Amino acid sequence: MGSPLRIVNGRVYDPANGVNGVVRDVCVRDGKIVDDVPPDAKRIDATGLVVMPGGVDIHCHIAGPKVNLARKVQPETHRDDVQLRTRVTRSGTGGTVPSTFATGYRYATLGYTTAMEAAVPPLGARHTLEEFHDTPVIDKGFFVLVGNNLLLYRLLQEGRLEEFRHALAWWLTVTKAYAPKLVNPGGDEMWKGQRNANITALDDKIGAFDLTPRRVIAAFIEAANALGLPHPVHIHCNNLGHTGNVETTLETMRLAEGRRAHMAHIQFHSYGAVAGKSRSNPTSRARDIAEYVNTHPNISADVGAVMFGHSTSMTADAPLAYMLYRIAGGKWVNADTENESGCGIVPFTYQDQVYTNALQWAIGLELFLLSEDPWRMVFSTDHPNGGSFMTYPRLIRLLMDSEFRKQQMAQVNQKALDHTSLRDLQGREYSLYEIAIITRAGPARLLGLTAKGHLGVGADADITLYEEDDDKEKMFAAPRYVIKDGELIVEDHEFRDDHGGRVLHVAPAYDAKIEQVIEPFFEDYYTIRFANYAVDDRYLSHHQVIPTAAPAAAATPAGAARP
Amino acid sequence: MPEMMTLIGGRTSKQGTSLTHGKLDGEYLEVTSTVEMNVEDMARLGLKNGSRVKLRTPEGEAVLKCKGRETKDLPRGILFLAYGPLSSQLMAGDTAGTGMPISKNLDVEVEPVPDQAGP
Amino acid sequence: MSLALTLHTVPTVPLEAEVLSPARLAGLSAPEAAKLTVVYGNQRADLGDFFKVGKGADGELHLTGDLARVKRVGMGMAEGRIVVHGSAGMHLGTGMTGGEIVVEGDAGDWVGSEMTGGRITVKGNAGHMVGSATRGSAVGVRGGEILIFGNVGNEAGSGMRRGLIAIGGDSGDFAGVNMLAGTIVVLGRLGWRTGAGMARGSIISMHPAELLPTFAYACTYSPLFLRLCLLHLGRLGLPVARSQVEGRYQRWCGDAVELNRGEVLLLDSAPGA
Amino acid sequence: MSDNLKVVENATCTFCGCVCDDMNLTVDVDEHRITKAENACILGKAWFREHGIEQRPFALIDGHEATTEAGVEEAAQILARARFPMIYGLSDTTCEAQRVAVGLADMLGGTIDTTTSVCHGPSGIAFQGVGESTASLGELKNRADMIVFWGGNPAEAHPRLFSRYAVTPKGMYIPNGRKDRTIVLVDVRRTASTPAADIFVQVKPRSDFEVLWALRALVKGRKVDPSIERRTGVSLAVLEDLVARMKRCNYGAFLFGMGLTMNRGRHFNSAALLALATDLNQFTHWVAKPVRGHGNVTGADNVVSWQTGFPFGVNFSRGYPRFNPGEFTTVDVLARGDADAALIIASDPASNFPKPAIEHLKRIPVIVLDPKATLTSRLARVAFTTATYGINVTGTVYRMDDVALTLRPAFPSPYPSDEQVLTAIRDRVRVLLGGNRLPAGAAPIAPAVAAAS
Repeated sequence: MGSPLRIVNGRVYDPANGVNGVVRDVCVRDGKIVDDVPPDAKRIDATGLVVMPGGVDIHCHIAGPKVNLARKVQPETHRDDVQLRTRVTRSGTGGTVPSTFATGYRYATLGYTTAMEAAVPPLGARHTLEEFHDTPVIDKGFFVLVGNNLLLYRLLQEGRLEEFRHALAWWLTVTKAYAPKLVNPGGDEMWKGQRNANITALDDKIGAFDLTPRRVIAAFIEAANALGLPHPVHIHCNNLGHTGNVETTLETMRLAEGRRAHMAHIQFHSYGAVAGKSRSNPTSRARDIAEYVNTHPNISADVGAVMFGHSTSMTADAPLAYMLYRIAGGKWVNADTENESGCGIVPFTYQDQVYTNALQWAIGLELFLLSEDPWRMVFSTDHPNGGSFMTYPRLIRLLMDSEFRKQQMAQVNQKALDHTSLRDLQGREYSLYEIAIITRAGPARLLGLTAKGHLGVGADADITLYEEDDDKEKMFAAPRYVIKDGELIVEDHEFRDDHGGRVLHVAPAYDAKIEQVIEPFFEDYYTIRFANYAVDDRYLSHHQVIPTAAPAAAATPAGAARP
Repeated sequence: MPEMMTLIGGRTSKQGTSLTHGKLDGEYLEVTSTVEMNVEDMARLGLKNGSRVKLRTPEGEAVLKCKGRETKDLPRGILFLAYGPLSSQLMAGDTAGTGMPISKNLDVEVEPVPDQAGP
Repeated sequence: MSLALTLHTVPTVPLEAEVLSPARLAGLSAPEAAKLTVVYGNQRADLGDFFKVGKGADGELHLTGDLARVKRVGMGMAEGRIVVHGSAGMHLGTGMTGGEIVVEGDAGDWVGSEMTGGRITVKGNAGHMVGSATRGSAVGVRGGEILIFGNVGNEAGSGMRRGLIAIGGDSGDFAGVNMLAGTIVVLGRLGWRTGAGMARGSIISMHPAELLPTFAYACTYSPLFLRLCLLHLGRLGLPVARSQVEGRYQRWCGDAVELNRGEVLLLDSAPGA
Repeated sequence: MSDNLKVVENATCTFCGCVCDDMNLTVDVDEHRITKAENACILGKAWFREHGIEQRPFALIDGHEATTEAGVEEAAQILARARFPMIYGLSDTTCEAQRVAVGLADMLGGTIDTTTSVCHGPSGIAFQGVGESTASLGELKNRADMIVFWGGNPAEAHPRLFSRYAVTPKGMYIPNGRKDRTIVLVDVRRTASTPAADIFVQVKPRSDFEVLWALRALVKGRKVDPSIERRTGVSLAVLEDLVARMKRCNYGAFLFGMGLTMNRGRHFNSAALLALATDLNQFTHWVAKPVRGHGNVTGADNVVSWQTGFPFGVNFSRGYPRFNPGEFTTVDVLARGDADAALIIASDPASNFPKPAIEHLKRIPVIVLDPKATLTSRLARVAFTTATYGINVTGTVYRMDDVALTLRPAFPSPYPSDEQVLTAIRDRVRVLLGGNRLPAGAAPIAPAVAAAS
């Protein structure tokens, strides 16, 4: 875990502990933040440097079956964006879907030390953990796809709610997942079973099931809260990307009825329609979304901002990917996972002169600028869907530097801006303190990672030291030092050491009898034996189980606890 | 007088089961050194089951035993051979920028080998 | 810039020598040029470990020897002229934007792949993927000219968007596959499946060919652009016959699986044509 | 047979890409033999039955018996010296071993390739060009009411593809199993698989591309000339009927074999089929799957892809991964004489590569890891005997549909695993080189482009 270390004289931003740009020392020992270290401890002179906890990415796509398909399908994007090996680190390739080693090292060189893969079918859990093994430096976990799970549907359809909850806990535990994830609930059954159809509204019937998305979503919110998970159900709403989807999004949030729920990449769900036109271009309804989130402390969201340039749309929302393929042409990957999920992948380029793309870019910024609680509207581009994580420094600059934002706004499709309120928000600029909230403290708190996102005593010693610079993009693109678990990984912008990182997962308790319900379903409908399904601990060389709360405590929204 | 035929390489379950004995085992070598040929072609060339034929490509040549297949199963002019050391002898190293040598549908010259010529 | 390099040691594993490019050698003395870095397998080496560097007579880069295992000659070059007195290895002139390369002997695979300008002339044969897109990319050559006097392998001009590829001999399979636009002239015979998936563009051959079922015969005519194109190729030394310049061509439209705006023109051999 | 028997339930068979995980193995513990493999097909039964512990040397160096340690030292010396070391094979070993092999290639600045390049490598290239609509095998079992087998002979090469996954099993929306499906088989000859089909379409050799292209045109409503029959042996009427059925079904699936990839046209044959499946999705749900041969060739694709971004044929000589089939694939590297050393893991190129490639293998120092003696191990400078994955050692394997499984070994082997030998070689090479070999080249020619620009 490295020798004791004292970081001297840095300007510290630690919002979780109310520290706002105070010059002070930070001490590290055995991988943790401590009060003090002996005088002979190694020192880093941080004079003139900004000290923050390591970044925490609450929603990205970095490992697992669909990510690997997305990698494989784009050799042309790896060719000119390479990661050279050093004496101590492995080589790799980049593009919007980097190789595992490049992913870990690049996150580290942005000052990020934790990232959550946001969509893994249970059947892909083992694969995902294998990739995590080869994703260096960062700690990581994954959200497991349960919103189109046919056994859970059956239990729900038959009203067996207690078994439903135990089955959900079983799935989280045996796949070593971090949180339950819903993606376009009901959509897969329509896509795979109904000739590539899709869900259009919360009250649609889901294929052959006597269920609606409304009932499915409500049941998962209920169950996840009852289980006291550190992160609640993580929801990718129906109708992503469709004109007028804001109504679906608002209705979905209302379904929570005061219970915790996290809305993924909410930018993609904030679109209105021109009044009176059913098939119009989308418009921005960021104000309605922001207002709802601002006034409902049980709800949290990550933005899913769009950045211009290359992206890869990769999603468990297969009908959406097909729609994008019909727009973009080129390559299309679809991958169905038995009883559990769908998946689609389309390389996509966001262009500043294209109306819809410019609108999406603007809505992302609007949501940030309209947010009144940075703890609950946190940073993401839904990497690599809205843009690569390598664009984070630029997005930070857009939030911190209104002059820069104005220049950028001048270069995009102006008609799109006409349908947003972005021009009215010029006065708003994020401070370093707020950036530290939306990229670190906030995501850590929403994830229930009590040892992450802050620099208080006992926290994981994941620390980033940036050189202060007026150009915030430059500042956040290359921290001078990155410390992971107390070890100096990056020093003077160069790798000094390699590091494995941990897998973070939950293990909620369940009644073992639930296996007697699940096993017969496997015998009938899976092509893998029940006995071979659960992922065993050998896939977790370094890991940490994040405890679930007592069910009663789950009722208190974490975001509301400390405004 | 050699004649041109099309050689299809492939796998068979017998080759597969013999493979697990080990590739230096007699059964595997037996399976991979027997070429299947249309019975009408065989009759025309004066070949019987177990007769030996020489196959030749610009790359190399191989002597194999032949075995008859009915026309409905294997059309005239087509040969089938399980992959192995002998099919290798006939394949070219050029992959045309793909990594894959052509191993199905090779144009091969087929020539009966007189019985006394064999070991 | 005026250097002549002679291969004195034939590499036994691939040698990557993109430094063999006019701009990289410009202004260097012979000893300086000999110290340039090449990649020999997995290790660095000096250009001088393989080439004797002497002064050239003119402003060109002259390479002499069997460079079959020397890759990337003229890769990415933007100006100047390279003459290879011998054969060249893979990736000759890949991604070049301007200037000229002449190879007296044969060239390996990926000649001029994804180039955007300039001209490559190979007097002998070239390998596969002449002027092609690399794997995964939809777009190959975006401009410039590639002239191969001999035969070429498969996938010449794959994904081509603009420019001219002319082949004096025969082409392999899938010439002009997935072509977006541009022109490919094959004076010899076409291989199989020419123009598969082409959206736009023209592929010309002087011999009859069986095309894919998704190409449809349209008419027989004498297109003006082709006359000009062939005269141009004749001036560059390709053996273009008068009968070809003045000939009538069957126009086949395709590929119907794609946009169907491409064409394959086959010299009509009918008497009196 | 001894009386000391045990049963290993739910074991996984790694003979072919089906990777069936429902084997119940009866193991004779004293004799180190599997006496019964319940649920195994004919290939699986042979695989399990024949893998006992053979009396072989741990290692051979130049044909002389040696210890594993001595073999490791010799192998590490060879690899550390080489300028263009080629690492190949890997489809019949665990992902854990594959992972170490890629790392070794990276450390050396070598080239790594797997048997994919001579199997469905062309399908991998096709995938990079057009993408793919695909599915896990359970979707075929549960939903597929039309399945088209193209250019393969599953009855002999993947017997349980028919019985466990695709043809006869009952599924959620296929309650009557075989009766609820239309099975089509396309091949150049009748095989043991033909009787399983409702419709057999016999194409002339080397005309698969034309047939697929015509089908694509028909799906898109374009005209196809009746001369298609003369060229391919398949009439326009048959093609039109097929297209009508394809559009009518609820969930269709193509399963295609090496009749497409090893044939003239190679990746374009695969691409045509993948594109056809994509085209059909405008009408109803269609997926396509390459049927993979070796037990963990799919794992090799996955491991090489996540570590490098590319699925096979990857070169590290400039300090970062590069991919170029034809340049960095094994047949080419050997046939051209580029490699100056080779490390072969669980594969036998000397018995199935083209002749010029085998000739070069005989000229360079070769290191082989294999549980059995092969033609390749016979020509090796260093030949290690290793334990058999899935029988003696655990680890991870991927089914042809990318589903990962953990192996349940039946009995231990005195020999080390591939992973152990490779790890020992890697650790020794690291000492010899003083860490990873520093990149030989400077930065890539094209300036590194930020992903977002």
